[in-house]
Amino acid sequence: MKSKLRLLLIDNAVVLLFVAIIAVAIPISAMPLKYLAQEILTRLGRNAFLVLALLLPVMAGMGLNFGMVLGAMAGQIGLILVTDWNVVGISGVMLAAIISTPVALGLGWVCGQVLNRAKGREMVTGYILGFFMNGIYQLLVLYAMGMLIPIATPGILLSRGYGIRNMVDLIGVRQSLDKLLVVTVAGLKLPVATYLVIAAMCAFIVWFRGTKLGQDMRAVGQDRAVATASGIPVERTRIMAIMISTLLACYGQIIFLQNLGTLNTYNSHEQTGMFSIAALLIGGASVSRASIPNVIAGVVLFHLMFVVSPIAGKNLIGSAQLGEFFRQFISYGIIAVSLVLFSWKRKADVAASREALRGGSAPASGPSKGGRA
Amino acid sequence: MIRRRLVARSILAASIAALAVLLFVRGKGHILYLDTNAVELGERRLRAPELSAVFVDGKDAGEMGRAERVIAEVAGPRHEIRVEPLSGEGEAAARSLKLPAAWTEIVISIPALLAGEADELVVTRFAAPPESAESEPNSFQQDESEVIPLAQ
Amino acid sequence: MERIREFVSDFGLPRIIIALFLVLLFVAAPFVGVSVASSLSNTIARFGMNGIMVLAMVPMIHSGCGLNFGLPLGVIAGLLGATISIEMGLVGAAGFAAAAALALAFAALLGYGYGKLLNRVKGDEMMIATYVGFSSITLMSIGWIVLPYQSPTMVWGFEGEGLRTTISVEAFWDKILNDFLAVRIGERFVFPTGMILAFCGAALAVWFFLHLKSGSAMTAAGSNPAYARASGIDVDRMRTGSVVFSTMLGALGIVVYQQSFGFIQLYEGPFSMTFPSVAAILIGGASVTKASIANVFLGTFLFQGILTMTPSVINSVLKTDLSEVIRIIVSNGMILYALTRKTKVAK
Amino acid sequence: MLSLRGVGKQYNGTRVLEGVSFDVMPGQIVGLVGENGAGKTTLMRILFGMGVIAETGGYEGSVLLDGREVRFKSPFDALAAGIGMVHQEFSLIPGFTATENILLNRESTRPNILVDLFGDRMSVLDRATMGLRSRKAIERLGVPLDPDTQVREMPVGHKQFTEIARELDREQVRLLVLDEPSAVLAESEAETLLAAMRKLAEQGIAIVFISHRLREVLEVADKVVVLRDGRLVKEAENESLSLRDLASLMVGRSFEGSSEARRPAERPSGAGFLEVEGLWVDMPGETVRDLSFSVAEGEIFGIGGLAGQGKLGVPNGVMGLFAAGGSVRLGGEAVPLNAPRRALEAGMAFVSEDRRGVGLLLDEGIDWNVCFSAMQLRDLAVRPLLGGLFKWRSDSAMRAVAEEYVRALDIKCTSVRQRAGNLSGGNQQKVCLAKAFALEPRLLFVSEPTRGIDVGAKRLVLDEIRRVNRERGTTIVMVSSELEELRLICDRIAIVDEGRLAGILAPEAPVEEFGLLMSGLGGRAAAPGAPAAPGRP
Repeated sequence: MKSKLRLLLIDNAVVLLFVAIIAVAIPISAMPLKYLAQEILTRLGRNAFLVLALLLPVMAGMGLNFGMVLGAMAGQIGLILVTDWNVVGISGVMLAAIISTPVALGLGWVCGQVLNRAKGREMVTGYILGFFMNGIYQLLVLYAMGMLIPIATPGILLSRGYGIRNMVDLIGVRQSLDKLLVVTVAGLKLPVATYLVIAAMCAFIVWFRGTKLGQDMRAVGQDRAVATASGIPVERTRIMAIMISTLLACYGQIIFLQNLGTLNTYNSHEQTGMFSIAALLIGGASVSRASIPNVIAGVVLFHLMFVVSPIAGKNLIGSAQLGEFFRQFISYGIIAVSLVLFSWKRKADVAASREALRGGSAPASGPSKGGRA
Repeated sequence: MIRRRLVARSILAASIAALAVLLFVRGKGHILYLDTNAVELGERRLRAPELSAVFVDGKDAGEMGRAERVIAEVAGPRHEIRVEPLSGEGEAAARSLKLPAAWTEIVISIPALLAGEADELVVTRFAAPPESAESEPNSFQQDESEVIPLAQ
Repeated sequence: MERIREFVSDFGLPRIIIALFLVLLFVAAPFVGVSVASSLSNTIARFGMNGIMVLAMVPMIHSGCGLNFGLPLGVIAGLLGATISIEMGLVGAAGFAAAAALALAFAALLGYGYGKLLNRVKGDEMMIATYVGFSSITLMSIGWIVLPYQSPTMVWGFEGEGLRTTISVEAFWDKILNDFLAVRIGERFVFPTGMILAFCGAALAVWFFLHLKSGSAMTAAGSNPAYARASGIDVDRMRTGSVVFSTMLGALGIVVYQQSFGFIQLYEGPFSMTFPSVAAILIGGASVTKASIANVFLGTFLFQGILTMTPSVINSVLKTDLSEVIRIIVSNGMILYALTRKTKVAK
Repeated sequence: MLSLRGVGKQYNGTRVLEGVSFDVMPGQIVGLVGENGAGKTTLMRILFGMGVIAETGGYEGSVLLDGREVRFKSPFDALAAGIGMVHQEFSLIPGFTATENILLNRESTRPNILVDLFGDRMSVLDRATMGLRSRKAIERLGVPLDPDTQVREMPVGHKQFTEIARELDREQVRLLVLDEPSAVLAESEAETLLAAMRKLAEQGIAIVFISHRLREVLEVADKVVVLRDGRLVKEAENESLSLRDLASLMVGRSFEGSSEARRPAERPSGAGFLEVEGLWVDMPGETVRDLSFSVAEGEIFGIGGLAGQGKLGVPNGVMGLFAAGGSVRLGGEAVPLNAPRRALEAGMAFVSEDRRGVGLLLDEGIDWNVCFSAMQLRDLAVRPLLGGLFKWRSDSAMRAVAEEYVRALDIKCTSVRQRAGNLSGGNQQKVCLAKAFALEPRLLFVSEPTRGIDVGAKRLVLDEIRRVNRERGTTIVMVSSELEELRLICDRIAIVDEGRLAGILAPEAPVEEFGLLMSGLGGRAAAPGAPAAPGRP
């Protein structure tokens, strides 16, 4: 019983740590709880979908999908076009999603191919791929748009006549999903339509795990060699995991941006990957295990910290900058720490699985993995 | 089996395309310039009433004198415009107008509407005066500085 | 034909394209009104500025730790050294020497811890190094605010807190290496002799070390850890040593960079140091597992050449600023290429 | 049902299988017995249409199923034809339940609308039907296996049963090949397995049972087929065979006085020079559990045994390359384990069986490969600079040393700068020997010195080992899968079975003695009535 409790504590150490940090920080920040609650409810709608996009590649053993920024880029392309065409409201959001779907699937396919060539270091490769694609994205948005791709609205073009401005006002689609159905509970506004979309996504993921493809992904994620031997098309399955993830990231970014209402053309997607991954990890997920509760807990905790830390920093030391750096430090730091812990744990697991073979007296037991001579 | 799949996929693709078109039409935002400038039609000269109240889809767009322009933003293809002359010149008129999906900025001529002219005369594409397009505040130099992507 | 193909596959197609591209830029320069002399001068100056940081990749690649995405740690050590030297009010050669010495000391310390960490996460070094680097930059940003610096050159005026974002070293050791024995040819060409000498000195030190018994052990540890272990080498110690060495080079590199640049960039400054250095050595012909001094020289020259030449030449040709995009695509494309290339040695 | 007719196979000119013919009847259990390299693996690869066979030029002869010739292009063809195989290594997903593993990639599914849109893989798993199917397969096997336990929580035996049940789920399965299924099982689990095999045979399924545990083969098989050096040497009904026959058939050629080993009188003896006690080594696939032996100074001591039984773990453990425990003394002084450098410093050197992985720096030249270890250990080719402050590597001295060994060992190369990775197997092996010789060890471990090299080079390598033993007096411990080669030059030969010492024999001991020891019938695992392990000569 006692050891079970300990195991539970260890498994949720990260979550507990952040609960503790926030529990200390909220009183220091002296922010009204109602304000915080509203903030979190809004941010949950804004970010949860993006974080959900990370689940499938984890299941397929490809780690955290740092290549999700590709999906974000696709979503932004859709939003830019929709803004140019002046398609507004929920129709605009949906049209943006439809337009960016083929782009996201194409990028996801490329990403999957690249990651298949870099097995074992998917994360760093996906990460660099994000930067590389950023160059292509800029080429498209900064030069091709207005030159090769007709953009009619002068308001979103740079005054030189081509290239999209640094900031695009998404006034037409702004919060059109969030405001579709708003329910007020105890003075808090809930963007129910967005929540419904997120809930549908969660349901999809749960359902997907039960499909043949989902089962294959789990198999590939746990042991590529065995999956290959049993005839599962491993590379294809991995590509599919990344494609779906990229597509979901694309939709996630659209939901995210319609809530914000402004598109930071050259920076919005850069932040997406890191913040989503950090949120997932703070929610207690690891490189090899991530679930829907991790997503929800992660978004809530991460954004609580995000909202509270600048003010708390200011009240504590008199520097808002400090809080800003602190939350950046946490975002990067949590990823670093999780990667380190995962790496250690994997080594410890290997050692533990062979423990039984040591010390002479044990009877013949245990398979010898990798014993293929 | 493969045939069945092909059919299913074609249906899906077609319905997505149809949905896209539908969304485009339904969601297309129009900026309506409700215009009370007099219109010359050959010999005839149509004038707007001294003062009239204009409603777009039942919402009050404002009271307009002569030679005025009021902006209303709408989305979708079909909208009802109602004009009530307040200065006692003629009857109130309401028209359901179809707006072309390709046009964003549209001029609605109130005099033409009141006169019961054909839709083509009431609904015209807004042509921006040539100089206004270039009158942006940002110079080229400023743009360069705002487009510095992340250092990575 | 066969030999050409072999050369291409050995040298790597991307590298050849980049080299040809650079040659093309230099050839095109006079025609679009860009001065070759000043371009060359710029290229050489940037070559000297960045060279040592590129060199900082070599020991870690040699010992099998992969690309040093943890360069920010060395940079932070360099920043600490430079700021403390200014805080002490030292000017001229003494100030620079103090900055370098302090930087090396901090780097040794940080590098040791970093090396120990990397030993425990073998196989995942690159990703972890990236995020350890990032988080230490942000941690240090907090440090720049709270550390008790006093020097008026560095601290924000009345209302601000902590250190400035950029600190001028003009009153201290601006261009102290660049101007040492600098050779001026014509109006537009300056050869920063002192800085190039420093770069060559550092390169020589790395070369010398790699030819020592212990340097050889490091190479073997990287080339085949199992072999090295069977030969009685403590592979972990070799790796830690290489990380310390790399971090120290990174620290020295940033101090040399600062004296040429004239400013110390704090806070988010170190973010932009890593990728150009990684890309440069890869362009020079290194892979994730192999690197030589020649790769460093060639790569730094090619990469910095492109960075110098594209804004001037391409912009005059196309009348648009493509240089940023080219830099992003070239540097990240190069890293991507290196990561996805099938390594020749079968495990 | 299954017939093999004159099946043969060459790999790059090396013949590994020749004219093998035998039949398998429905419901028959055929025991397939042979040493390592006898051709069992190749035979199974041919039967399963493994890609490697076609890539290396196909095979000779024919495989007939129900009288019709079949030529499978991939293992999946073989599976479709009703042949199932259970490999020695487990091929299971640890986080899946027994059911999920049994039905891996053959799950029962229910289609839905998305199947038409995005393909079959969008169908949903039908867990209820899957549970029924796996229960049925387990029932056929007649073992106590819980279908809902995750594999990672199972005892080894149950993992093995899961593997077999997976093959049984295929309705059409008629022939089951079990490759060393009992190797990892405890005694009682092995009994359950044999019972399950009999049960399957009663249901009409034919079984090819590959095992080195001869006693189990004799207990369960209807017919025994013995392979040796790629040829079928015996096909006989079980009743006519004894353990002793089988052992001698398996190990082969009776030993005629052609030995070049020293005659018994000339053999070094005396107090233990190398004394190993209670050694355990955690080397994946070659686990040593509890091993003690002692080697006299100047002796050539052989360690033999079948693959996977732990003989390779001995040198790797003693040299500190894998986690190990127990005590090792060299010349009376304790040598710490798990510390390669201390082992080398004590005067031991090791030529690894894993030439490309451990033995060589493939990317470096011969000079580096030969000199590196000696440079690190005893400053070979090192020039002190500044009064020894720096130890400079002298490339010219390295070349000189390397050239000397190239001449002495007749290494064929373009120059000593040639990359080791570009050398032929035999020359690589010589480089490995040169590396060990350059250390000037008191005791030399040589592991599988002739593996993967051609016949001429084999000879040279063995001669070289013998020469260094005679001329320099280096004590040699040679580990090899090739019994003949051990008997050729060793003074004594230890046989390791299941990580324990099965016995120590003189090279001229009768061949079946070796066979019996290898088959787990000597010493500990001896069945009642089997000959006891002979002691030291």
